[in-house]
Amino acid sequence: MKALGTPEVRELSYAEAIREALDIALDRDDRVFLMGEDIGVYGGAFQVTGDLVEKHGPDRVMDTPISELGGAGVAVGAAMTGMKPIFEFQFADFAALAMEQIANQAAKARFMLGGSVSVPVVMRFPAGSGTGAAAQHSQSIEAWLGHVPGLKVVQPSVPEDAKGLVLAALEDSDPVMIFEHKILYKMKGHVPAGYYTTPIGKAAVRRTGANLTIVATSVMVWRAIEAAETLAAEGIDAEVVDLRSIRPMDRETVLESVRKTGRLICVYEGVKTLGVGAEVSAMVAESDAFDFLDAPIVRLGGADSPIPYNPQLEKAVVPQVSDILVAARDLTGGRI
Amino acid sequence: MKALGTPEVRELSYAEAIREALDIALDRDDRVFLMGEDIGVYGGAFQVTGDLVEKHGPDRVMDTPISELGGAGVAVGAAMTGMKPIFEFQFADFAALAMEQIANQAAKARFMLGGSVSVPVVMRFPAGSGTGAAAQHSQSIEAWLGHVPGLKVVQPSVPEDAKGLVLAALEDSDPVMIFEHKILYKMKGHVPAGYYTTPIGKAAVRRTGANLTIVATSVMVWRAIEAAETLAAEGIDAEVVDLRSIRPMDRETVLESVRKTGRLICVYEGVKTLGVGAEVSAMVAESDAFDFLDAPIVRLGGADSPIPYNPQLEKAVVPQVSDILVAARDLTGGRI
Amino acid sequence: MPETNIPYVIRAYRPSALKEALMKMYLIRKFEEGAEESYMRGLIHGTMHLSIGQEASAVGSCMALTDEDKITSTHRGHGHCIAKGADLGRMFAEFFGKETGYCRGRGGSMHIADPSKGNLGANGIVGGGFPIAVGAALSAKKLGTGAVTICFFGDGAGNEGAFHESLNIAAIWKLPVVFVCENNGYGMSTSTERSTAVKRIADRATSYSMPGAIVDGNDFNAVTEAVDASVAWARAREGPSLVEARTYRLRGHSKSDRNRYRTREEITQWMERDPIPRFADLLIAHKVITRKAVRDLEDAAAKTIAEAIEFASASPDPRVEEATKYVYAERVPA
Amino acid sequence: MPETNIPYVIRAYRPSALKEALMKMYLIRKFEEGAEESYMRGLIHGTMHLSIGQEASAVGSCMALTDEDKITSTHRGHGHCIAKGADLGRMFAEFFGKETGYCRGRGGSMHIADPSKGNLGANGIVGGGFPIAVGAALSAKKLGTGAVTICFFGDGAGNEGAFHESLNIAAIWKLPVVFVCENNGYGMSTSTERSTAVKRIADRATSYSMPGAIVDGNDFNAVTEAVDASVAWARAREGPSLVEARTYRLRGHSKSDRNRYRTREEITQWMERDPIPRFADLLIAHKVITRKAVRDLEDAAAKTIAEAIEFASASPDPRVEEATKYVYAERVPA
Ligand SMILES: Cc1ncc(C[n+]2csc(CCOP(=O)(O)OP(=O)(O)O)c2C)c(N)n1
Ligand SMILES: Cc1ncc(C[n+]2csc(CCOP(=O)(O)OP(=O)(O)O)c2C)c(N)n1
Ligand SMILES: [Mg+2]
Ligand SMILES: [Mg+2]
Repeated sequence: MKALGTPEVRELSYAEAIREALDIALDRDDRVFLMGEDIGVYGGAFQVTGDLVEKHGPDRVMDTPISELGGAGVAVGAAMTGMKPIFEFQFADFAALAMEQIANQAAKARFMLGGSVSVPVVMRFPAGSGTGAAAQHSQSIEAWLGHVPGLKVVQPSVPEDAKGLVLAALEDSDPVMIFEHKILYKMKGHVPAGYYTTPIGKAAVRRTGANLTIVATSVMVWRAIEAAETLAAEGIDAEVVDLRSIRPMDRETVLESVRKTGRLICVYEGVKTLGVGAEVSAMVAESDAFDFLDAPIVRLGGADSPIPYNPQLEKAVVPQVSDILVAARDLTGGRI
Repeated sequence: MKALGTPEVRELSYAEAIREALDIALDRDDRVFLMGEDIGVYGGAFQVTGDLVEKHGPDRVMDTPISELGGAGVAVGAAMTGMKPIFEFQFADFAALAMEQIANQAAKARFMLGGSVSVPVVMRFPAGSGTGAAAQHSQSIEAWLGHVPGLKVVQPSVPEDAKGLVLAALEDSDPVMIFEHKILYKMKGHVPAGYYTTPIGKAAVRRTGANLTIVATSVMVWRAIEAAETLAAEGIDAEVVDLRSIRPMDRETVLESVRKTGRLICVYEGVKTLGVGAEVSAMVAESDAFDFLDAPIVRLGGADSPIPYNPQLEKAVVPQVSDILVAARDLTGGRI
Repeated sequence: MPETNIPYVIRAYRPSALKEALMKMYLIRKFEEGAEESYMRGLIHGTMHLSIGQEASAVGSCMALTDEDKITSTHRGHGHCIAKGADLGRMFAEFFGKETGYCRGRGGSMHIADPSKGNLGANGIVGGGFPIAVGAALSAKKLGTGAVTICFFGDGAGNEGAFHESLNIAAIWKLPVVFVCENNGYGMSTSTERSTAVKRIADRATSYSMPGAIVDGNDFNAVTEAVDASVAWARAREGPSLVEARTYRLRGHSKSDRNRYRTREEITQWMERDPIPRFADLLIAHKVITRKAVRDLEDAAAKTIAEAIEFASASPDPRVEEATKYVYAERVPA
Repeated sequence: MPETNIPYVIRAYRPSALKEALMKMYLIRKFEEGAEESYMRGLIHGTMHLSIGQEASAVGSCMALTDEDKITSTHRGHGHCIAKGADLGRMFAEFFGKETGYCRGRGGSMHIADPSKGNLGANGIVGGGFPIAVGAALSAKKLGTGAVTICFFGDGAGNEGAFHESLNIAAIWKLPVVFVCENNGYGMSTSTERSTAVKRIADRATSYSMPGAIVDGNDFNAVTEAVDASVAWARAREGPSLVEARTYRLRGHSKSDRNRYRTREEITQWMERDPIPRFADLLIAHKVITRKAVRDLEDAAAKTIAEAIEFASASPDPRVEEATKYVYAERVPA
């Protein structure tokens, strides 16, 4: 039974939650509009925009030509001159075509111009493997953008945050990059109705635990939780921290957890080397939490390989629940 | 006096050393040719190609239009079909325009095609700050490319290696990305004459020491050595490891040093967050060397900021000798 | 019939070559149908883009090419691959993710390639092949092989910056490359009209001072005549050119397409312009083949496809321990 | 003189506006000379790109613009910035890396901007301004401001993919943007002929079904007439257009240029076509101004520049502790 005054809570899929955020934003603010390839009548490659074009019309849900650099750059220019565009990359991989407008223009404009302009653009990146789409349609490139000062970069793992982060991104006057995971789109979860925001720059503790901290991003949060449940039965009590925000990164939440547990595993899908887990590890290793560490910091990242097409190989190159279990047992073995 | 049989050793600048490597390569192998903006009669923005066009002609030292995506991609296509092109980006920053051909095509082609093609392309990136060229002409983006499996990424700090790594890159059948530092171009050093290669994937210990390991890249190697000399006078004996290769990274040399000294500082010019130092730190923190660490791992990276124009500000956002000294004293203070 | 009224392909090619071309068109059609069915049966993972209806441009464009000549293909690349002589069993094996596939199961439909026949690969990046094709042409020029490269691309791809940069470079360096635009009226759901600021994509050739031509892409004869001229132009060291073949994809963009952006009628109209019966009729009219022999070809194609699927199904999966093999060369070549 | 023989600018603009335009051209020239001298004196760090010789296209293009209208500029942007009404003291202060500079010393010559006057900024990335200009035009259309954006770019920039993508988008969405190509014959050392596969860059307009025009870029009247027509076209919601202004940079590409790619004679010839005396003569011929008054303008310009340099020199440096200020907004706006 719902208590009086609590927000209405419903089950929506991750894609539906984003669509709801976009819908609310389009309703609330005339300056908001959507741009992207096939986001109109097609509804987006992953049906995130769905039927929004029917409600809001083609001037606010704009199909762009297949021109990622131009499209993203037009969004940047519009953001510099009073609008609040939301640009959808059809796949995160195609951001490679628009890095110049993202990293050289959007990220740096405020700084280069000494604070005289803002670039409140939002960009959305359907990322990750698991759909059999092979090497050019499966990448997790949040580390590229996370390395770029001037951007904010988030990675929601649950529908509630997906909605809240889109709305938070629109309140931000800086460019916000949202990495969505393609295999999360259909995942359902509780999503409050109406307008709310999820803070950018804050991690969420998804499970508390005493023996081990698992910092995870995106779809890996689910795998970490699943692993934690198995581990609990074995007497290993894992805390699962959903990083949520890559830039800025929530140092305090991570450190606090590590100070408590003394052990850290970072799980992320992006390529291991120079991926998000490298930053998490280095952030801990240079902090006062270092003194609390009872064991090396383990990273479970994607293999140093493009994503293969064959489904077994595809699974083999990104961390699975079983990999987390092995690492956790190894790390805690005989030492708890 | 030069012993019989030892290679001739001369002083060349870093730019001259690269030019010599290019010249030798053009002489040795018909498949080698150079492409880039204004590398012909202009001699390159930093005079690296210099007068090579006069010797080798415009068919082998090819000025390209201002088309980074196209130019780099043409080099990729030529490499796939029997040639060995060396593509010069005028500034590393412009690689943002060509990330698609670098990361989605060159890096992945061999893998995606199941080993049926090679992409032996070499790309050169004049990078780094210190020339007053501001935010779009001063970046150190080796971490972007270091995150991409399929590429090899090197960062020579001395003329000898600059030459040897260009020649090693040409022997490699995979795409090799060479990050050169603009303020090193005029720096002189011993460079053996004739043909030789510097191994890709091997770090170099530039100074041995017992109390502290400083892993540095590119121009930071020089600052680290300078700092180490000052520290020596204070009784702090620092070992300086020149990483040289970002991908693959020389794990063993770094770990061996850390096992010996128990303390690690990583110094790099790129943006601190998700920069090369994050990987070095994480690599150590997940290894057996972790148990040898007596103190947190310190990263001295570029500030989380674009590079400012004003020279004082420009200096302030990248590590200087004084920053290394402060960090080293802090890390070793009372603990040696 | 006076010589000039005889269609180009009848004049230019021997009957055996023309029959082989028709066979290839059937093979493409049956291949795509086989792929579609295999997809339904769950044998194919991921997505794929069928070229049913576009067989004439694939096969017609490659008529004058040898195995030394190169092509770069697209996400909708099965037809190009077959036109350039690929083995169908290895193609299916790739779709099924098998070790015997062209990419050893690592690439799938979007990366299928056959460098041994000069096919440098499909591409998952729209427009990704433009500069690669130009690079291949540059190699040919430098190595003096006389080889020509055909760069296939879609109408949508023509709006990528890579199009502009690549055509410009090809033109200033007079490289032996032919850009073949398969204009099927849509990039995914977005019609050429809504995405492209010019009515005739071939007109964009003027921006690069190169010849541009438009042909009925469902007319094998027209495609071949135009592309052959371009190939000859390139072989004669005259430089690049652009051919726009107007065609239509009879299936959805990919397996997830609900076809909400076009009408049933439009699809039906284009079905009537199916390039395969049109080409078969032409060959029959010019007595290159009999109607009966055409039916036999079609049956043979179906049988070949069935065998190819069988080969693929029976092939082994790659070893999981070798998931990251081929990221780098195993050794430095001499 | 019959009405039709009277040059466009004399008909279209009041004497005060024309005198102001001439003054701006002198200001640009003296500004560049002042910048050059300051560079020699070590007051300016880094590099810079002077627009000496290109004053007519900068000032002429902006004649019909108000402060509501936007421009995107280039690495060679000082002239555009002055034409759009920037304060010279703040410009020099930026070059000197001072806190009073337009970018508070963070940007320097390549990032100078003045959003308050509609100048969205120079750009260190060749072609970086193309999509930004189109985005600004999209904002104007959406917000119904009636504003027009001028996108300045060089001949070299026209070979960037961003050119193609941006012009295409501007055209399909009929946006109020004018692309002004300042064709000075070279991109750094590479002549337009060696880099660009078309003789007339304006011809590339056909690829986007937009009007294209070529004018003598050193003829203020011709530039203004063409760009004004384009601006009017954009204001009338007819969409984008392209104007190519043929001009020449009398200085090297940047401070490190040894001019090895062009001849003394070529430079001398172009000196004789200096746009400033040409425009002054036109105004004198049409009695808008006297020769004496022109000299006074020039002197006044020199004095203004001297004062601007003084202001800049006397200005404070940014505080080093604030080196990373402005990376992000300090607070979320309401
Ligand atoms: C750079 C890039 N952008 C977008 C996509 C997604 N995508 C794949 S095919 C396609 C449509 C391509 O249209 P066209 O070039 O006309 O080829 P067609 O599919 O019609 O054969 C799109 C948008 C992609 N793969 N790569
Ligand atoms: C993307 C990019 N590539 C290369 C450069 C280096 N660069 C700066 S200006 C320039 C020449 C530009 O030529 P053009 O567009 O004709 O302008 P001009 O300098 O002649 O005014 C080059 C190559 C750059 N800044 N950005
Ligand atoms: Mg199409
Ligand atoms: Mg120019």
